[in-house]
Amino acid sequence: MDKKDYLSLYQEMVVIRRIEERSAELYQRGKIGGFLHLYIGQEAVCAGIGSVRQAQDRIITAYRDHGWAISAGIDPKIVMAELLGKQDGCSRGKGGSMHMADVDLNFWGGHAIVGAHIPIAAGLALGDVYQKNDEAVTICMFGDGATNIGFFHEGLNLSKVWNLPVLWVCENNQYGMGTSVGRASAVSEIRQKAEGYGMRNERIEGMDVMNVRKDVSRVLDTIRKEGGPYLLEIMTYRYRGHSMGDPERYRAKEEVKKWEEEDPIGIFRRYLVAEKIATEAELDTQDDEAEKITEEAVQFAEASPNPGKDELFEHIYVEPTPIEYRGYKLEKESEEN
Amino acid sequence: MDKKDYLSLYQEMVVIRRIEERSAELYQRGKIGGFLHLYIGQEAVCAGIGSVRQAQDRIITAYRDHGWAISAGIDPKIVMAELLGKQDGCSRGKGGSMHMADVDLNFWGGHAIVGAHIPIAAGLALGDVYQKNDEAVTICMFGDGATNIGFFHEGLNLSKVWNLPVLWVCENNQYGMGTSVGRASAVSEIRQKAEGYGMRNERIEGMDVMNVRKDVSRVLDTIRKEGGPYLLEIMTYRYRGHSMGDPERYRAKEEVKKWEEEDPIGIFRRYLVAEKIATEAELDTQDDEAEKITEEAVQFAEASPNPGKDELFEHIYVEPTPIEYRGYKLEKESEEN
Amino acid sequence: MARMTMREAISRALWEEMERDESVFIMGEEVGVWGGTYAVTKGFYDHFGPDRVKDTPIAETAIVGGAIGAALTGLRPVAELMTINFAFVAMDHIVNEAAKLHYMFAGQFKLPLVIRATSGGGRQLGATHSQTPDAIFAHFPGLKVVSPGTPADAKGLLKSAIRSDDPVLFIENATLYQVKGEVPEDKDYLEPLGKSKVQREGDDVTIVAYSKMVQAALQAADMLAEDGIEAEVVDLRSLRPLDMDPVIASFKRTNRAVVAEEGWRSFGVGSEVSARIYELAFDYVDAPVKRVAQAEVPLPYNADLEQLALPQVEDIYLAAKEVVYG
Amino acid sequence: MARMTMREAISRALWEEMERDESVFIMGEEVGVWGGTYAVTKGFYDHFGPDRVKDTPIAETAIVGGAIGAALTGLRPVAELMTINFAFVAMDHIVNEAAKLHYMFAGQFKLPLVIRATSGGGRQLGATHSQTPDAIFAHFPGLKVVSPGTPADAKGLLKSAIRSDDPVLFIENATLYQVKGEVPEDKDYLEPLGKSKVQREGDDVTIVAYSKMVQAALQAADMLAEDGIEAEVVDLRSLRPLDMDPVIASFKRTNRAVVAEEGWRSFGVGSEVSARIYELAFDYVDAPVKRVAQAEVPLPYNADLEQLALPQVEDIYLAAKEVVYG
Ligand SMILES: Cc1ncc(C[n+]2csc(CCOP(=O)(O)OP(=O)(O)O)c2C)c(N)n1
Ligand SMILES: Cc1ncc(C[n+]2csc(CCOP(=O)(O)OP(=O)(O)O)c2C)c(N)n1
Ligand SMILES: [Mg+2]
Ligand SMILES: [Mg+2]
Repeated sequence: MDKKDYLSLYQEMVVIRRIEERSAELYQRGKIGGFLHLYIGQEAVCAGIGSVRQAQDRIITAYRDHGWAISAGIDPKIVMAELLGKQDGCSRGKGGSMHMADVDLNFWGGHAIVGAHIPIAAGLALGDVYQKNDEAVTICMFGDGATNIGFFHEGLNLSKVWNLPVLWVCENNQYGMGTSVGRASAVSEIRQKAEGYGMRNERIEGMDVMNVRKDVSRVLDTIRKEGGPYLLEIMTYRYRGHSMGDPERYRAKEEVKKWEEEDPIGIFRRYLVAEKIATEAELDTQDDEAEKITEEAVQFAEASPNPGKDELFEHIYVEPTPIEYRGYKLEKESEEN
Repeated sequence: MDKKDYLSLYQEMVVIRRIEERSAELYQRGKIGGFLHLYIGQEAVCAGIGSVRQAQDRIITAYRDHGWAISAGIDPKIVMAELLGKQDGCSRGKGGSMHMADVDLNFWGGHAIVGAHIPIAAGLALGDVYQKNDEAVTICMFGDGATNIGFFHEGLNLSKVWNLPVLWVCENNQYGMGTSVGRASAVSEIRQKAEGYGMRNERIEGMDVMNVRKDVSRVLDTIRKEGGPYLLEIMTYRYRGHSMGDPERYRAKEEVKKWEEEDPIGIFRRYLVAEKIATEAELDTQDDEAEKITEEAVQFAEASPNPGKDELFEHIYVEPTPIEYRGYKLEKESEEN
Repeated sequence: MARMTMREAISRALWEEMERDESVFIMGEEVGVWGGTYAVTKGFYDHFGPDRVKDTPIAETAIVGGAIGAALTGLRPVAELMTINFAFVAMDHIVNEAAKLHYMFAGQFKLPLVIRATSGGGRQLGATHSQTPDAIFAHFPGLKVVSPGTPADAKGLLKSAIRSDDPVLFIENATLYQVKGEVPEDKDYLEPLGKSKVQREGDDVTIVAYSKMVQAALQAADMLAEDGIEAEVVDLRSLRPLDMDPVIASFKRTNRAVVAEEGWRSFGVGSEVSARIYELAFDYVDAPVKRVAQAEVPLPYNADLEQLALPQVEDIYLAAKEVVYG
Repeated sequence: MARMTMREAISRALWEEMERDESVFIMGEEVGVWGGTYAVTKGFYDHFGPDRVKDTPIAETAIVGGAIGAALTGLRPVAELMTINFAFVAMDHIVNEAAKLHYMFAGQFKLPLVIRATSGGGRQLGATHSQTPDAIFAHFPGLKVVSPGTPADAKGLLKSAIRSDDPVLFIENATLYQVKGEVPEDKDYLEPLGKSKVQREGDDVTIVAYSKMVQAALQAADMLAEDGIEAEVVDLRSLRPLDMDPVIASFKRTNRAVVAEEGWRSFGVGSEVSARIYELAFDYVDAPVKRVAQAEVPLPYNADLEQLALPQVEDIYLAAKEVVYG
């Protein structure tokens, strides 16, 4: 990495943070609807992985996906437009917060059913093996809570039996909604679950982006060299509630505070300064830049048009298919036209 | 165990074997329909567990359940009547081969969807804990193939998180239909899966009923004393096809032969003679007795009436509920009556 | 009688039944410490304790399967699925186990089990989280499917469901939680399962609805009344068993019907009700029965598109006018 | 043309498509070494090898989820679920993922995926293994649901399903595997998805059916012909999209209809077809549409009881006579 890369990695983390903060505001103001799961606190994970994965590596994650969208390369404008449900969003406003994707960037979403994307990830890797895309690794993220669902078991087992090149990443932020790992999982170290599949596994720290980069690139190399799956448990923390309506009765304010002191952006900033890679002033400039990018994203998104009414019936099927029944109102309308 | 117990345990195993052999014949003659999964070769497992479990221990298993039904105490007559779909069957002919149960004997079936009974077993144990039935253990059997389904994961995890008194028994007969363990499971020792739940586990030999008795009673004691779940992998083998229509392309005849030499009935018989617990003549008498019991069971079952037509609409609900739509034919009939 | 929201009514029903009967307990994701994702079980954990208000892992088959097992031992579990969209994860346990065990074992197994789940769209939750697939659960004999449209019914039906010895899928429309109504305070106030109910009387047209569409139908009826059309609103309340008697009685007077549901039209509730109306009252039909339902699309996130897809009060109003005036 | 069983027709379609297109592969339980539990893929493993005929663990969500993922990379997986009763285990992946991904991501995701499963009762497999719940899958927009009634259609429709860029649930009635018929040998013989088809012409009554009930309807039509009643048999072939055109065209001539399905009546296929007939041809109705379907019970093991519950040829025959003579 040269200096430019460091700075852009830093900037990316700040952009992700700012976009989330603005999203929270926009949610309060009713501009964003539905569920909104903020990634604040976990930035080092997506930024770290995003910066070491290769273009042929497929990324797939759960609903806490804004950070992943940005680190996969989706323009924050497009992310914000999706959050606002606009035509310029990556899913044209149909997907919303939980369903960001950009197939051209090899970013496969954004999935709202806990763990359901895990077998799908195994299938992506199967597709690569079948098509002899030898260098490709599928990188699949999921939460600690998701490791208790049957999908996890079936996906991990399949990946091992078929020796599929998957990097399974548990973003262990220590809670699934309001349930701590210890109250939901039989083992307190998620990585131990991989033992049940005879799968290579490791638990790493996830607040320091340099650490994430180092460990993940090593593991990706291993997978590329040796094939087969690998489970990485990355320890992290979410500073905000699970989603916007979280009463947060399940954890103490002090615990959150303690983790906020290990802020991934702060850690990286201190590192860059200590290692003399960048000066405080340079980083301030990045902060300003991030602020600007975020502001532009919001403006872009606000200005983006709503999807047209016809969009409602687009993309139900690839092939032209008669929509034999529409909503009653639309039936009426089409009669009038 | 006194001599009587030994002899009756031996007889039970022979009865199970004979009942299965007769079932196969009756199936060929069209008297038994549907799927028929024979337990031949695995008798030491159900006989061993059945003879050390206590009355308050709940038994629940999959569709390969005839042996379990008999070892739980259901009269072979009643088992055979169920196989023939008769009124006197334990499920009045509604359940068939895969759905034997007798709640009064604490035998909870007989379940045909692979692994679906595993979370149900956790629930049975939860019921005991909730009701402070402190001495009760739920004993849940499943095949090696079933350990790859999500139900297994969710059930085992729950049992550990909630510390439920369940003895999880994997009857590892080395194939799920035509798929050997190695082709379906990430780990070749099923017991290793328990490591993913931090659960006590052990693999034991299952062809020698005395061995099964010894290990299982020890483990049941442990559960009763310490609480919580325990996974036992019991190595066994099925001599016949998965069910009656199995082309058996997946294993060599020699493999089956090799295992047939370790026949659980033969092993037990040799043991009883070697230990001078019984003479060959005494055991021959048991064989004859088993033959007689089987013959009587078949006669009883054949003589048992078919369930009446009204049975069709019995047991849909506990509470009297109007069946607003019946089959067309029945509608007609009831109009005629 | 007390005025309360449907959320309170449901919460009360649960609370009272737990007070009344030790064998009733709750299990599900976030029902305890969190207080229920929709705050229905707020305060329960502190009052009843962790043994009776059980937070589970995210494992829907363990929730429903576990509840089935516990029910078999004689307990009365109320399993919460958060939303009906997650019921698909536990589909096997709902339709293959809960719905069939009693029958398959010829009555030996009893499942006094309630599965609660929220249904419905309109909150911009996207395609996987906004469904109203209630009809498909009603396809399975052995299961009872109940979905109230008013706070009073919510209380009376949930209490009946908990006391019932049969497995009941109890579907709550999340956007109804704020709706207020008069609710009997009697601790033994029960509404019968499998009975439809006339929620408003009228002689000109029959509007058949359930759950959220009952509220919409009542509003549409008010609009129709201003036009001089008196609509009778029949609330199905249960989808299985489906009680057509009040529908047919009404239809034989009005000779015209609209069936309103929030879910998709094809293979939905309106299909069944419409088919049965013709079967049971063919000679009384003066105009084709109209179905009001959701557009046949996975629900989009964008609010405008979503509302375009969802059936509205106005759709019921227009449909009713059409069946009345032809 | 060649005379073959439906099993052979399906097997041929798979074989030919795999020969034609390297991106087509099969995954499922026992599809390989065993040769398919219903022998549909017998010989495939030896010919195409383990990479293209993939035996899976017993893990239905891995089968469907894995196939979805592979499809997203451009492959054309044919995932086999053995029986549709196990589709409930993978329900989330079928209705929440396969049916919705294309829409939710505004067309970015394409799923050229086929899920094959056998449906139907009558083989004494008991309640959990004998269902015909086809209708509930047809409730979900985004999914295509196809179920052939003849060997020729089985071949032509399966080939279309494999070549389709949309997710298709392809339902085969296991008791039809032995049924023989003339099947085109053309390797590009395709039948369109989402198109109903008249399988027998007649002017007196329209019998609407699909899958096994098409065969039953044809037999019933022969019986009716002896009584001087000429029945037109319309085979839906697809449940979603549901093509009513041939049904309505027929009905406008016959003015009488019977809808026959093997599954339960309530919230079934007959409900939808019946409701639509009244909506689309109200003025042509001379007699109430009759639904022939399965009794509303979990299917019992006992053969007599099971047959009592299942719709029979005679039921269709009687229903047709009733709608003709009133
Ligand atoms: C199958 C399913 N069950 C429940 C939910 C509701 N739900 C959404 S997120 C969540 C918690 C997931 O926790 P975790 O996997 O740790 O991810 P995190 O939110 O911490 O990133 C739950 C229970 C869901 N979306 N899908
Ligand atoms: C969910 C589900 N998938 C598939 C099947 C079909 N099936 C029945 S038994 C069986 C094999 C099970 O193997 P195992 O668990 O090892 O038990 P065994 O038959 O060896 O006793 C399969 C695949 C089923 N009944 N349920
Ligand atoms: Mg988490
Ligand atoms: Mg096995």
